[in-house]
Amino acid sequence: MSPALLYTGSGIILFSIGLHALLVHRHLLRKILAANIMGSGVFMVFIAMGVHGDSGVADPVPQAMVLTGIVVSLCFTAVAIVLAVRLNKLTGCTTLAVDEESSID
Amino acid sequence: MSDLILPAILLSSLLPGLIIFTLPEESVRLRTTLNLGGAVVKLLLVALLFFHVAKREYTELRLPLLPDMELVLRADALSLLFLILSAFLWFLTTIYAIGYLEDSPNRSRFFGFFSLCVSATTGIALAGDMVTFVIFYEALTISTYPLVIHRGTPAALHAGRIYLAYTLGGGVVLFIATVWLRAIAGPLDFSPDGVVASLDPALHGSLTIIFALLILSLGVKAALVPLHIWLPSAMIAPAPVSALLHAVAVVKAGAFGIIRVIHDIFGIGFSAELNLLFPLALMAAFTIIYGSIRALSQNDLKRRLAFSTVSQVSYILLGVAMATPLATIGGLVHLVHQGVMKITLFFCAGNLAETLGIHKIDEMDGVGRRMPWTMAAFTVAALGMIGLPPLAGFISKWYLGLGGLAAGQPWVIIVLIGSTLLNASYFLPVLHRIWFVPSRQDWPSSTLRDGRETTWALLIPPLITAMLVVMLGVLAHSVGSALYWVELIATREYGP
Amino acid sequence: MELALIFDLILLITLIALAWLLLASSDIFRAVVLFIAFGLLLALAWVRLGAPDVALAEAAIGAGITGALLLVGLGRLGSAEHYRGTRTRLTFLQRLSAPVLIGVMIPSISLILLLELSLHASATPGQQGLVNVLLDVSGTNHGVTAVLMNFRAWDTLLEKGVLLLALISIWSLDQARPLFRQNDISPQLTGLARLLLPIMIIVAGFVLWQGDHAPGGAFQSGAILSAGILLAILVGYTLPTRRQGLSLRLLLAVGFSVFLLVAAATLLSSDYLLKYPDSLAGSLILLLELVATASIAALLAAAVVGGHPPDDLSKPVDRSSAVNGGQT
Amino acid sequence: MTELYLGLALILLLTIAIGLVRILRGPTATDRMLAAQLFGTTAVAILLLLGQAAGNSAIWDVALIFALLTAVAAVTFVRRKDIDSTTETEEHDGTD
Amino acid sequence: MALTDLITAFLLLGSLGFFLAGTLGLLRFPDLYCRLHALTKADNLGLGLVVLALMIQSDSWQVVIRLLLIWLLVLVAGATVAHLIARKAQQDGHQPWRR
Amino acid sequence: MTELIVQQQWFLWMTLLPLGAAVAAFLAPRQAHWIGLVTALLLPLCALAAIAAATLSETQTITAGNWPTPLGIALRSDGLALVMLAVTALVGFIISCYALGYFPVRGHHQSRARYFWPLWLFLWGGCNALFISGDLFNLYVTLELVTLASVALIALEGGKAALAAALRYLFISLLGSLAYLLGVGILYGTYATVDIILLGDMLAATRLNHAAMSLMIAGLVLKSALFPLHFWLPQAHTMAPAPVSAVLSALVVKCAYVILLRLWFEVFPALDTIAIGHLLGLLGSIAIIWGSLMALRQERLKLLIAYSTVAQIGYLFLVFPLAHTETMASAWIGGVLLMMAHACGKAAMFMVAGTIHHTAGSDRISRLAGAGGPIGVLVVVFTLAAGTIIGLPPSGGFFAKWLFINAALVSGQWWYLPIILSGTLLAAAYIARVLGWAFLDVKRSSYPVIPWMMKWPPLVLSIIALLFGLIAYEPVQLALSGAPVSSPVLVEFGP
Repeated sequence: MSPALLYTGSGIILFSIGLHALLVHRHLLRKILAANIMGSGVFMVFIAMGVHGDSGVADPVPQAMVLTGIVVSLCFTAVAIVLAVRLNKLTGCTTLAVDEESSID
Repeated sequence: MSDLILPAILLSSLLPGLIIFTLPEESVRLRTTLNLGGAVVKLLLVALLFFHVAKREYTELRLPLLPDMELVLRADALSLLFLILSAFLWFLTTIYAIGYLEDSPNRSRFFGFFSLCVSATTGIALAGDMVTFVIFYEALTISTYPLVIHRGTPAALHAGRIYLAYTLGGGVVLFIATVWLRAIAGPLDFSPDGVVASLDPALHGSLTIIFALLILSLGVKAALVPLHIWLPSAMIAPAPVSALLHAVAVVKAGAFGIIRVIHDIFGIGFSAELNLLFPLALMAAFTIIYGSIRALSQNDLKRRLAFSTVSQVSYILLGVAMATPLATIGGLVHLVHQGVMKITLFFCAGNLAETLGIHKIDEMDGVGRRMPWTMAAFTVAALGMIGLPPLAGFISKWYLGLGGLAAGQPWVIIVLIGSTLLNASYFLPVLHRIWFVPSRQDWPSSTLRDGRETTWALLIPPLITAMLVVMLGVLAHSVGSALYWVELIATREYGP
Repeated sequence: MELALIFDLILLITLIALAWLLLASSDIFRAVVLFIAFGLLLALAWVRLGAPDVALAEAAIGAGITGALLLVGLGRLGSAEHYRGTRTRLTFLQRLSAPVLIGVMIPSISLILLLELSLHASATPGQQGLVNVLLDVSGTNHGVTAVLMNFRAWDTLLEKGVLLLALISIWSLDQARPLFRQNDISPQLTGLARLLLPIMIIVAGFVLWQGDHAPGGAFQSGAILSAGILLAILVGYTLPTRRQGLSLRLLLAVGFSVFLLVAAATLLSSDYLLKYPDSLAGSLILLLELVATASIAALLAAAVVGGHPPDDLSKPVDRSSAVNGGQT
Repeated sequence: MTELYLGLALILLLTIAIGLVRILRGPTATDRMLAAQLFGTTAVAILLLLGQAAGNSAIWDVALIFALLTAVAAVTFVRRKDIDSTTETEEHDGTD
Repeated sequence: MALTDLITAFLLLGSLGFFLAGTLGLLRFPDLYCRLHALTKADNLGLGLVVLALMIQSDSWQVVIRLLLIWLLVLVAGATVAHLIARKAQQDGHQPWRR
Repeated sequence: MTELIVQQQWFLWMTLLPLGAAVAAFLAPRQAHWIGLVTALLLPLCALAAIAAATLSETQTITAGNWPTPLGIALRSDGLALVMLAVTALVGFIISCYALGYFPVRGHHQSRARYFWPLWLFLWGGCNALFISGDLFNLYVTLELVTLASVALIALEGGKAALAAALRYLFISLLGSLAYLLGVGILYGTYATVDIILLGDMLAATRLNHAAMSLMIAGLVLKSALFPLHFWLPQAHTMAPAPVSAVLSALVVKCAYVILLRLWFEVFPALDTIAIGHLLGLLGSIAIIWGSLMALRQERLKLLIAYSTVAQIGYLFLVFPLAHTETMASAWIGGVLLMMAHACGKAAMFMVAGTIHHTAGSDRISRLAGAGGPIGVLVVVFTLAAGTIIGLPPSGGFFAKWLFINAALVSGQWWYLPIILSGTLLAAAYIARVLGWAFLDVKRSSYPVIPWMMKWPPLVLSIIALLFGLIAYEPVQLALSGAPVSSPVLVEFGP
């Protein structure tokens, strides 16, 4: 059991925990958190799989990719939160359970 | 000769059509100009093309569609036969339609689709290979649908659904069969010997299936029983549309397609070799009789004419399926003759409906006195349908009969005679009513200044076509007649 | 290195437990706090994985921005712990919960097993070597920065685009509203801000400068700065709110714009996108990092504020209340 | 020495893991925030130790940023608007 | 083991004690204010000892300054935040725990 | 002149230009519409220049910064990229014109207008960057750029349904792209590169690679809304403003699909994809039928169109099972052709629906009853555009179906025939239903004037859509240059 594998495996577990939560939970903020955790899992896989040998220095390329990925997921988080707040203002709900039929006509 | 004449013929109706769509309802003059202008230009172009083809100067245009597929436009004798018919009758129908739809709403929409419909028909005539044929064939389906439902009544919409279901279903089968054939046989350019005869005998099984699929799918438009259901119900459409559907565009497209498949894809010899033609002949014969019998019991004039169409179109198929030169001549010439006769009948029926509000046969008592010219044209066309010498219908039937004998299938004669008797028995009573039964109704008197029975636009077209019915029969053997042209085709097809 | 392995193991177990607990938590505020803790531990994980650049970013974001984003969002969602009217019956998805869990976990576990099998077989050297070789001509002395600002600068350019786009999206959605209660700002808080703000600026500069040869760089630096800006807003500093029109937008867009301009210029001059002239590479990267830092700081802070500044084009809603939040 | 640093880091990590209970239990939002604050400090310590163990000063920068920024989340928490004080006293126990 | 190392180890062990105490306080103390109390004191002192321990190990002034800076930051921020939290708790109406 | 064209990397300019314009539109909101329009005018020109340059020179791949490929990001102007750039330029231009009419510069919707332009230009730039990217991670970034812009555009309407749709779309795409990214991570971990060409050469059929492939494909399938993962699409595409609906259905859905095509044919050919291919084919088939049936049931025009998109996506996924060795070219080109045709047709349909909504005050299909006059014309335009959805000749949809059926026959997968055909018939049925309502003979009051920018652009596009098959030869030839398929397109098969 190498540390790299340990981290990779944990990344996948984090990904799947997040995935599960994203699918099952309905509260918007929780969905946002879930997506963030999924993202963290993915990034962990990226970095951990880039660790080769025990030099302790990771490959800079996946690090750069993960930095990019973190920024992107931060952007999504920010937009999602504002969307959720807006939706909450209009409906009073913190879930997506807006009636499908009550669409604008 | 320029290659551009073929696309020009197509565009002569397509462009006006597209422009008409965008015109506001009020600009009557511009629309009429576009309509008639397009029709005249097309006639002129077709005439030009005619002289070239008569001199055996074939012209062809190829446009690549996909890396291994081309759009082929080609004018050969057969296409010209159909082309002339459609161009000429479109011209007349346009005049008629302008008169007919004088004050009705949505004329831009109507004439737009009308032009698209004719463009598609022209394309079918000019198609130089199966792919191109299918393209225009399907385009025809879609452009006629809005015409069928043009009136917008629930009945019209219902008829439209039936029409679309049948023709599109057929279209889809045709599509598959063509793709399949294309996958087996490669490019499907129409050629007098067919393109599939040289294929591996192991493929003959597939070819038989494909042939059946092709005939069945084309048979939908050609109204082969039992695929004819849509035709009588589509009678709900305005008269010019019915005229066009029956005489020129839709049913003829089906018949023309079957001719193309038998003559230019499979080849007559090869089709006969695979024993594909006899079943078709039987189907055609059955349709002839069945259509006539059904026509007998119709009280609605247009429905009676519709069943008559069902019956008459199969003459064409019968002739083609017999696979002898004489029968082929009979079938092909009927393509033209039936068109001219049937369009006359529909024009007249339309006149009755538009001018006097008559739709049923039992309302027609004595109408000959109120509309003598119209009814005269009707009578000529009806007699032609029955096959009275020397009218056009007689010529077709004569050659068909001769062809049947030459093919060693004398049962055809019986079919023809039976059909003729039936034709007579559903047309003659109508004629009797028109001329000899005293009028029971007060027709609205003419509102026109000189007391004409109806407007010129409605009157001229049937008169011209009725005249043609006579001339095509009387002058059948003169140069330039339909028969002459068809004989030319048959000679080229079967060799001198 | 047994101890290290145990450390890793405990760290990961805690992380996973934390993830599970926070997502399963019924109290959404608790979930948010747990998520902040998760961010802390994640930064430790990055450190352990030898990715200090990522750890820096995670620290800056996780400790500062994400926390602020989530807390502000949570505040705006109101007492958001209640599902309105949906508590009574389980939804389809909730009923599916168990099957979904199984459906997710089984493939994941098999994926891990697969990794186990294959990682031993194929150990690629990575691109460490190539990056090191090319580092000399990259205009910077730190591998990650070289990758970000030069070798894969196209990604970074687009990422800056995503940032700006996110802000435009946020602005299109809502108008900025105040972040906090107008009343009482305690002197301690102001004092804290007075002390922290200069340090933040210095540290941000330090991190940016350090990015040239060691972990650090524009994003981390910008994130620190934005935290500073947020702090300033939170303690009630009203930065120029009236004239924020074009100048604010310029500040937000300058990072991406300059990057685009550099891309266009390189494309014009060399036919290759973002191929810096050798002699200029260092200065170009510095320039790009500087403007990027400025923009990132403004963008992240504006994202937390959430909403476009009040202006004459939109409907005149609560202009007065928007003063302290509508700026950066 | 490295073992010592790592060992201490390990124990500090364990204290964080145990301290999570407070976030879980609450009972008030303030308690939770407080615990998170403590984690920040502990994490700084761990980072310092790890940095020392690895001889990598970049890790100390992470610690520095933590030290700087954990306050921001807390200040946001204290200053943010709209939070309903009634909800904070509410006890939501256990996980579901 | 050098003397510095010994001192370091000693300091680190001391810090461990503080951290453990802080955590224990966080878990066991009855109310918010007590927890706050335990926590800030223990933590900041614990961190201080760690910093001190590492400072002994360092060989350059830069490192020492850096470490000090970190510690000071945590100290200041921690104290202020603790204060703010306490105030907020008070505003929200939490009563201090009484036996 | 020729040199000027060849020497410029026009396809790269096509990404920089809209992105720059987006920034400009953000900086100068009052001029945003002009900036948008000028960009929309320039991009088709750039596309033409890019195509001209590509036909004149051989190099199709450059890397950003000219760094060698395992490290640098490959940017490609191969056939697929060029046709997608061109189609996007065309459709985008028309949509931009339409948007000028749809978002009036003055009036109470102006704040929507000022955000529409930068968002839309960002989206456009993102699409273009995506099409030319030859790097799996770069594809992720571009995809996210497109997604984020789409989310904001969906929400632009501002109603709760729109917001909910946007949020749902955001979560779904986040899910999709993270799954994709996880696959990319695994591939990078194994091969230390994310370059499509290099990976295509190196990839071995290991189980880990299969796992990565499944993840990536699953993510992209989610993003491209294949049944049963389509549930987010109808709402998202319906709630958005009409130009946005057009953009989403015509372009955005294609983005994920383009990546899928690249993955399937360029990255994973060495892997065993038969089972996944059949699965995608099955789902695609269900999507065709289900989407069409749902479209048939809709009361609202935009929903009908959205469900028709679901069905059309189903067709796109038939490419994968149909692409056997000998039918690869047929299936691939069919897919590309359908993408192009659908982009034109669907964009026109959504724009017309938007105009109808604007004119009739509602997009309920029943409101079309007796729609004469201006609406009558609109319905005609709608029908023309729908020709390509039904697959009527000479639209591109017709030839795409031709190629699919050809591939199905040649590869012996005849069971796709009834699917394709019933899809065609159902499409005809739901279009005919609209037409039927519009033809219904009911007298109606007069309608407001339609701004001409809302009338003519869709008309032009619908005519292009209808006649696309006739001009498809050049695009298809172009798409074939540098394509992963090369065998003759229409192979003949023996007994």
